[in-house]
Amino acid sequence: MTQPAPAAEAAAHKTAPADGGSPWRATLARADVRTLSLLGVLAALILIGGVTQPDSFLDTDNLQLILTQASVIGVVTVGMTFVIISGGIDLSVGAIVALASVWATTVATQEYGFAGILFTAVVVGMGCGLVNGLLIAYGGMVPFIATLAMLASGRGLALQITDGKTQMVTVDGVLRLGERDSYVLGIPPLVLVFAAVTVVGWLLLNRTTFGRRSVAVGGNAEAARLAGIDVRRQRLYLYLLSGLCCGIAAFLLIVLAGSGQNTNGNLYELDAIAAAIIGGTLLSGGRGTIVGSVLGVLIFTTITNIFALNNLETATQQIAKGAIIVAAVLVQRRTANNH
Amino acid sequence: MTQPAPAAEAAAHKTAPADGGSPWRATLARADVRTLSLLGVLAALILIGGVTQPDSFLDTDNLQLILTQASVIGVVTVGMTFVIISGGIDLSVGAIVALASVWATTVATQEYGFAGILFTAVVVGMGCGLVNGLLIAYGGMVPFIATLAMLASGRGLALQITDGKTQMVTVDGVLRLGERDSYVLGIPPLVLVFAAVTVVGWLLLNRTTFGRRSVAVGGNAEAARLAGIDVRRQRLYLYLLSGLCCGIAAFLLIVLAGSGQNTNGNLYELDAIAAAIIGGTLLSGGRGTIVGSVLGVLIFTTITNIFALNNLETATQQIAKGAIIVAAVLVQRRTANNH
Amino acid sequence: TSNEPKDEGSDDKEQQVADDKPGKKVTIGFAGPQADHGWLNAINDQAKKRAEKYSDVTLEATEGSNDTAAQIGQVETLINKKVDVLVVLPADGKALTQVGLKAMKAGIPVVNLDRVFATPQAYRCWIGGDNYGMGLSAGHYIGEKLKDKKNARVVELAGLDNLELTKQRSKGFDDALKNYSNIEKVARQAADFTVESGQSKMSQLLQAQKNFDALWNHDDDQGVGALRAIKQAGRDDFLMVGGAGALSAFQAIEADNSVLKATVLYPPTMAASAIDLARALGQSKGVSGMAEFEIPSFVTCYSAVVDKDNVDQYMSTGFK
Amino acid sequence: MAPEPPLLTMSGITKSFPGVRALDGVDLQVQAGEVHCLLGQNGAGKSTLIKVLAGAHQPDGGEITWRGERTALKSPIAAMRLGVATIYQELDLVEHLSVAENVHLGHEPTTAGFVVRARDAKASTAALLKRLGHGEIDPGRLVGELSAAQQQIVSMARALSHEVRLIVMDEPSAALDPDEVDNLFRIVGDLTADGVAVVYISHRLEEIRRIGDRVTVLKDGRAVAGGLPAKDTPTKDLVALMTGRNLEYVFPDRPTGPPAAEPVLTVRGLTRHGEFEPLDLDLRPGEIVGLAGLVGSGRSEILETIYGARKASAGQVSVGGETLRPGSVRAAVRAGLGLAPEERKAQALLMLESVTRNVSVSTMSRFSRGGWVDRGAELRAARAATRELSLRPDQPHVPVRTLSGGNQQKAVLARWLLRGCRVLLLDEPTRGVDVGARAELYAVIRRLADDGLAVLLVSSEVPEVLGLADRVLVLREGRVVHRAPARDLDEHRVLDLVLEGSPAS
Ligand SMILES: Nc1ncnc2c1ncn2[C@@H]1O[C@H](COP(=O)(O)OP(=O)(O)OP(=O)(O)O)[C@@H](O)[C@H]1O
Ligand SMILES: Nc1ncnc2c1ncn2[C@@H]1O[C@H](COP(=O)(O)OP(=O)(O)OP(=O)(O)O)[C@@H](O)[C@H]1O
Ligand SMILES: [Mg+2]
Ligand SMILES: [Mg+2]
Repeated sequence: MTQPAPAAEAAAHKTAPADGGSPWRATLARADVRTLSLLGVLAALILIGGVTQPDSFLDTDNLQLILTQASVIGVVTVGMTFVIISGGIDLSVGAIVALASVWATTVATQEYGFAGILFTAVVVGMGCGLVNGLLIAYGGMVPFIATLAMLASGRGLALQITDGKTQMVTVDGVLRLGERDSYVLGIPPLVLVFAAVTVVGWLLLNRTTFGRRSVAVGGNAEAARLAGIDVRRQRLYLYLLSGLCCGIAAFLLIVLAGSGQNTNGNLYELDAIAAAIIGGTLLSGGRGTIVGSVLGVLIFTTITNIFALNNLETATQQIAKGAIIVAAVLVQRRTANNH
Repeated sequence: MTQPAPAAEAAAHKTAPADGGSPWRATLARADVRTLSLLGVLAALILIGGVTQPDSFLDTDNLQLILTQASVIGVVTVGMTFVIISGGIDLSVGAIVALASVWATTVATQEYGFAGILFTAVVVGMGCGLVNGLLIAYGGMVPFIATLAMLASGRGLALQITDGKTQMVTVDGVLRLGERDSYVLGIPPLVLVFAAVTVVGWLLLNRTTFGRRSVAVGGNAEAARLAGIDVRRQRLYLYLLSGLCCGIAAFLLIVLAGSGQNTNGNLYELDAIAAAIIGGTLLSGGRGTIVGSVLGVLIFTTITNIFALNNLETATQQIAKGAIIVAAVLVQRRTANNH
Repeated sequence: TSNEPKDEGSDDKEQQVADDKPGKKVTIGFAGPQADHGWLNAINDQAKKRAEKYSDVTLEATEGSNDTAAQIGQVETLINKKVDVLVVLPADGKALTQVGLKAMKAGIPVVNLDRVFATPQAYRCWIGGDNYGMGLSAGHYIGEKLKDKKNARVVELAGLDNLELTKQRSKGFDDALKNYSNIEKVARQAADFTVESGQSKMSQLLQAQKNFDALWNHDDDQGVGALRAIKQAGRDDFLMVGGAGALSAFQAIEADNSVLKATVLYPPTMAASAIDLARALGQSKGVSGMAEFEIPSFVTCYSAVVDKDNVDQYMSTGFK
Repeated sequence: MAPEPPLLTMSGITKSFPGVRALDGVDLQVQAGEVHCLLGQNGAGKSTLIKVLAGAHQPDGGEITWRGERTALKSPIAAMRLGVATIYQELDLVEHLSVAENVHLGHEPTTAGFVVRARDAKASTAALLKRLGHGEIDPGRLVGELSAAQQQIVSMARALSHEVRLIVMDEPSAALDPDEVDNLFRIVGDLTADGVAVVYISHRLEEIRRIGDRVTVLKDGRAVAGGLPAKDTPTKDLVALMTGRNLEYVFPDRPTGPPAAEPVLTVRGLTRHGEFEPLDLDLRPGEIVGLAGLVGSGRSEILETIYGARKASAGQVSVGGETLRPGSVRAAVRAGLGLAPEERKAQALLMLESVTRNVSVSTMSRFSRGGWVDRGAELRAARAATRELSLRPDQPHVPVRTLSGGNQQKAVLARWLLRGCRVLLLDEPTRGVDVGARAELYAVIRRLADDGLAVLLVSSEVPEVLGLADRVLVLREGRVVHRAPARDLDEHRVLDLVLEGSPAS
């Protein structure tokens, strides 16, 4: 998909070097404009939340809640960001979360306790990622179609395994992780995992050859090939990474919900892609940031939270959500262009 | 999103001029390989259907049924094909179908009878398309995000209008259109509308300046702009067209279901995009065919029909659907490459 | 347009009553929504198990779709297959009316399960639950428990809001609460029948409402998530009433160690009854336990409230 | 000749793409320390040959010997390991990565095998850029922000970041200024002095004369001559080998006397802040005006602003007396302007589409009634236009991407020819176009002018501007520093003006 108004994009680019001075500052400034505008949107939301619900919104409990709610989809979004940066897309994330969460909570798996659940979730996630990666990198399938097929099959398999039933977790260690006693310095473990995944994702993207190569494959696959990068293998790794993130997210969801269910992760694909794009990742590949994606997730989660605290009706919530997305993006564009 | 293996794509292209002779034949040959491989997949499915359910599958009733089922999503897919060819995407089609179908079946609308329902469905569809188009073409929003916002708001508004209730159609003329007495030479009116939309879409794409411009904008927006095409206006028209198709589809759905419902059109966006891509439309824009998209729709509908006739369980259906998509695409690629 | 039962058998002087003994072979077509949820899954299970019990019944089950157009297609498939009787649980009752009519016109009697068609012409027999009544039961139960409390506050965790049944449940609940002037409903949020959404919406409700006295949750599946959220928030200062009748809910009520004190039934066993009715229709027999020759045209299942006192009695009907 | 075995021998290399035999048994022999030039028309197979050498294409047949030993170059990495580095014709950089990241892409300096030592990468990139005489390029900047010339330098730095024994340069000078080219040749000199071999591809014969040692000429995927002395082989012979014809590499005659007609294009005080200063210009029918200047002097910006593709900060453009709405391409096109932009692929061509559709895209409405395209009329008209420019192959339905560079350029010209425009804006019309096609293009451009078209020409090749244009405007940093009839200028004078910028009047 092409992005409209490349001119504006280019304009946003042009400015950076122009304000002269240290190029390091220029780079910073460039990143900043985008990130700042996202932070601005988030700040505006927090203001709205604080004004409409002064008691319940700016409460520690509520901040913990927002962050916890953001954790599961946040981890998925980190993986998705890599995939989109590399010029691909992964529609199967929700289905993979569902499959991993039910596979990891079968009676047989639960016998192996904490480790069994964690291990299964991660391995199932990576297994699905591997299939996606093989189909796309070596089978030459279009990512949209390959991962759509995985979506269908993954959900089917999850239903097959559960037979539609909710699988309760009986392993104490796992359950406890989702409860208040496990908070570390007031931070829920789920949030810690999310933070860790974010940091690792950031390092991976910005400080390692893996990250460079992902950007290169997305920005110009032919150039990457000519530079000696094994483009296919890189693509395979990227879907594997997305699968891994889904596996971790599935584990978090198991902890959060104390159960595994085949309806888990419903429409995560849309949420994760939307968060990444709002965060500044180009759907056509070649550019994106982890920080932006995470801010995108937080923006969406905060919106939902404010709606619920204000007891809005479902219909109003949906209508307002669309309007807020439009407003946020238009404001963001305006800020970015004015710099 | 970039497509992998551009080399193979290129290969498929190159062949055409080489076999020399009439260029018309060359064009035909190129189109044929792709279309033939889709027809092959469809034939294989029909074979499977005929073998597994010899009595019920190849029955006139069943063929009428498959085509009727394909009509609603088929009309949506024709509009979607144009949007994708132009390098965009429309995630809001399902929501627009829902909104148009409930708006057109309110008590107030039904007072105006057949014309009132048809008119409202089409106008609401085009209105939503207009908003999408304005946001994307003139607001500079990324199509994915703009239409995602429309998805949320559209569904919210549909829920608002119905308050969750299904609205029965009381207009006789509309109801009768879905019944057997209205069949023309054994062809249900819905199928006739689908056929008409397909033909008009084909002509529009292949025989008019509108089609040329759509392809040009999708193939290289900057080149189109410098060649004197008003790219923004073209984009606006394209989303308007997609909205129009959604409005028509909403009307068909009203006829089919004898009612309007806010849950209508669920996940049509994925189905329509998938059908278009399976049919050979490039997700990155610049190439696509109406015939391919329609074949894509028929393939998906036939798969569902065969599953239903064979009494497969939901889980099995979903798993098999994923596998069939993969198989179909891989077979198709192989055929295309061998030519 | 014939709403009459089939001619065969109606000549008999004495109407036979369907029993467990094998009779005329009957093919029953069964179409339901996508069984991705505990209660819907239980519906499928109940139907299948009951059909297996009869050697004379063949079940043609086209399973699940939540999309109106797709489900219409599935029912039409069954009509084309010329099954003897149809059992249809529509994703949306009104939207499938047309196809119900079509089946009846084609001479296939339709047993409409739960979500009701817009016109009785579209079914021979309807059996289902009472969503409004479910809300009423929940409201009255909570009302009675809180009737002595001043300024009592109640919270509702509704199900999928774009389904009509959710609105009916809420309406019943609100109407029942009107009888209790001391009770105010302070918040309502809708989840979507999944554990994940139940957990998420409930934690936000708990955050929004720092104190309330009772909670009604429409669905025990999403209740698993809601209970989890309540545990995570460390709250136990209110009473919770569930809906539908899942086994896990019964167990929790029996154990009496959580806020969940009762659940309002919406029995999936109605699917088994539907199969019985369909078989009887196919064999042109009546049902036992009734004086009438004919099968009734409308059967509404009662939404009983299950609490600690009667949970033993219902334990066996709980679905997983 | 040196007694030691040649550094590289390629023999009988064949390579087919579906439907095209790109290489048909090519032989190439390169000695250490020499500059070996590859010559050939567009589509002769030069790039394909060097891609085989770079491991980017696998040959269908033939043998490659490296320092006397047979090898197979299975992948770009394998070639890099041997010491073969390549600067590709199509810039192969990743826009959203920085200069340093691009230079080290695929062989980043790392700790523990995967953590990039960014500081080291930057330092070594800075050193390479300095060696290339471009210390001013900041290794931390994104490549997408650099000009085409700077990107070319980055490509070169990337090639030199490997241990090289053989460096391949595929038309490196196409986007470079004269002094940049001098700089390039200095680097080539340094490299060969160190015993590194250079394979050099260019369509500019004078460059080959200057630095080449030996020449191999390709024609239709075959080496028609190998190891010719670069300095002494007569131009006539080289051109004949390449084209199979005897072609005079000359510019068409100018009409005698200046055209008398009223100006068709009038530009008054046209400005874009930061890009170019107020510009006045009159262009008469039948006249070719050239804009000379360095890369980055703002010539493309001027053309695009006149055309409405960029919005002017001030000033106005009128065509035939009518003032154009600023920032509107459509207004410009309607008034009779046509632009053949600098980046053919990115800005002008619909690569997946047929020649006909590329030619007719600006004229569709003429062949349509109520939006309905009369495809017969369209085809006939487009064909007439492409035939007039002798575009080859004469197959209107082939996708334009299969055409060679020169023919793609002709397709763009045909678009405006068909439209019947009054003013043609040409931005680097012969970039990457071979000698034969170039001579044809010159003739075409002059003929169009003779038929009453006004032409505004931008070219980085000074001889081209001087040879083709009637009048020349010399630009320096966005400012016109000199205006004169072309016959009053010579290359030396223009270069002085361009570099030093002596006062305008
Ligand atoms: N990837 C490819 N797929 C198909 N055909 C190709 C491909 N690359 C090159 N060709 C064809 O091979 C032939 C040789 O092309 P090549 O790029 O080697 O020419 P060249 O000598 O470099 O021309 P130029 O001077 O224009 O750069 C041409 O006909 C071209 O169209
Ligand atoms: N996309 C871009 N981003 C940032 N700067 C740019 C971009 N394109 C051009 N520039 C800058 O704008 C100025 C003019 O560039 P440009 O190369 O178009 O000039 P030109 O005179 O047309 O040269 P050429 O001979 O290449 O056509 C240069 O300083 C260049 O670095
Ligand atoms: Mg080349
Ligand atoms: Mg330029």
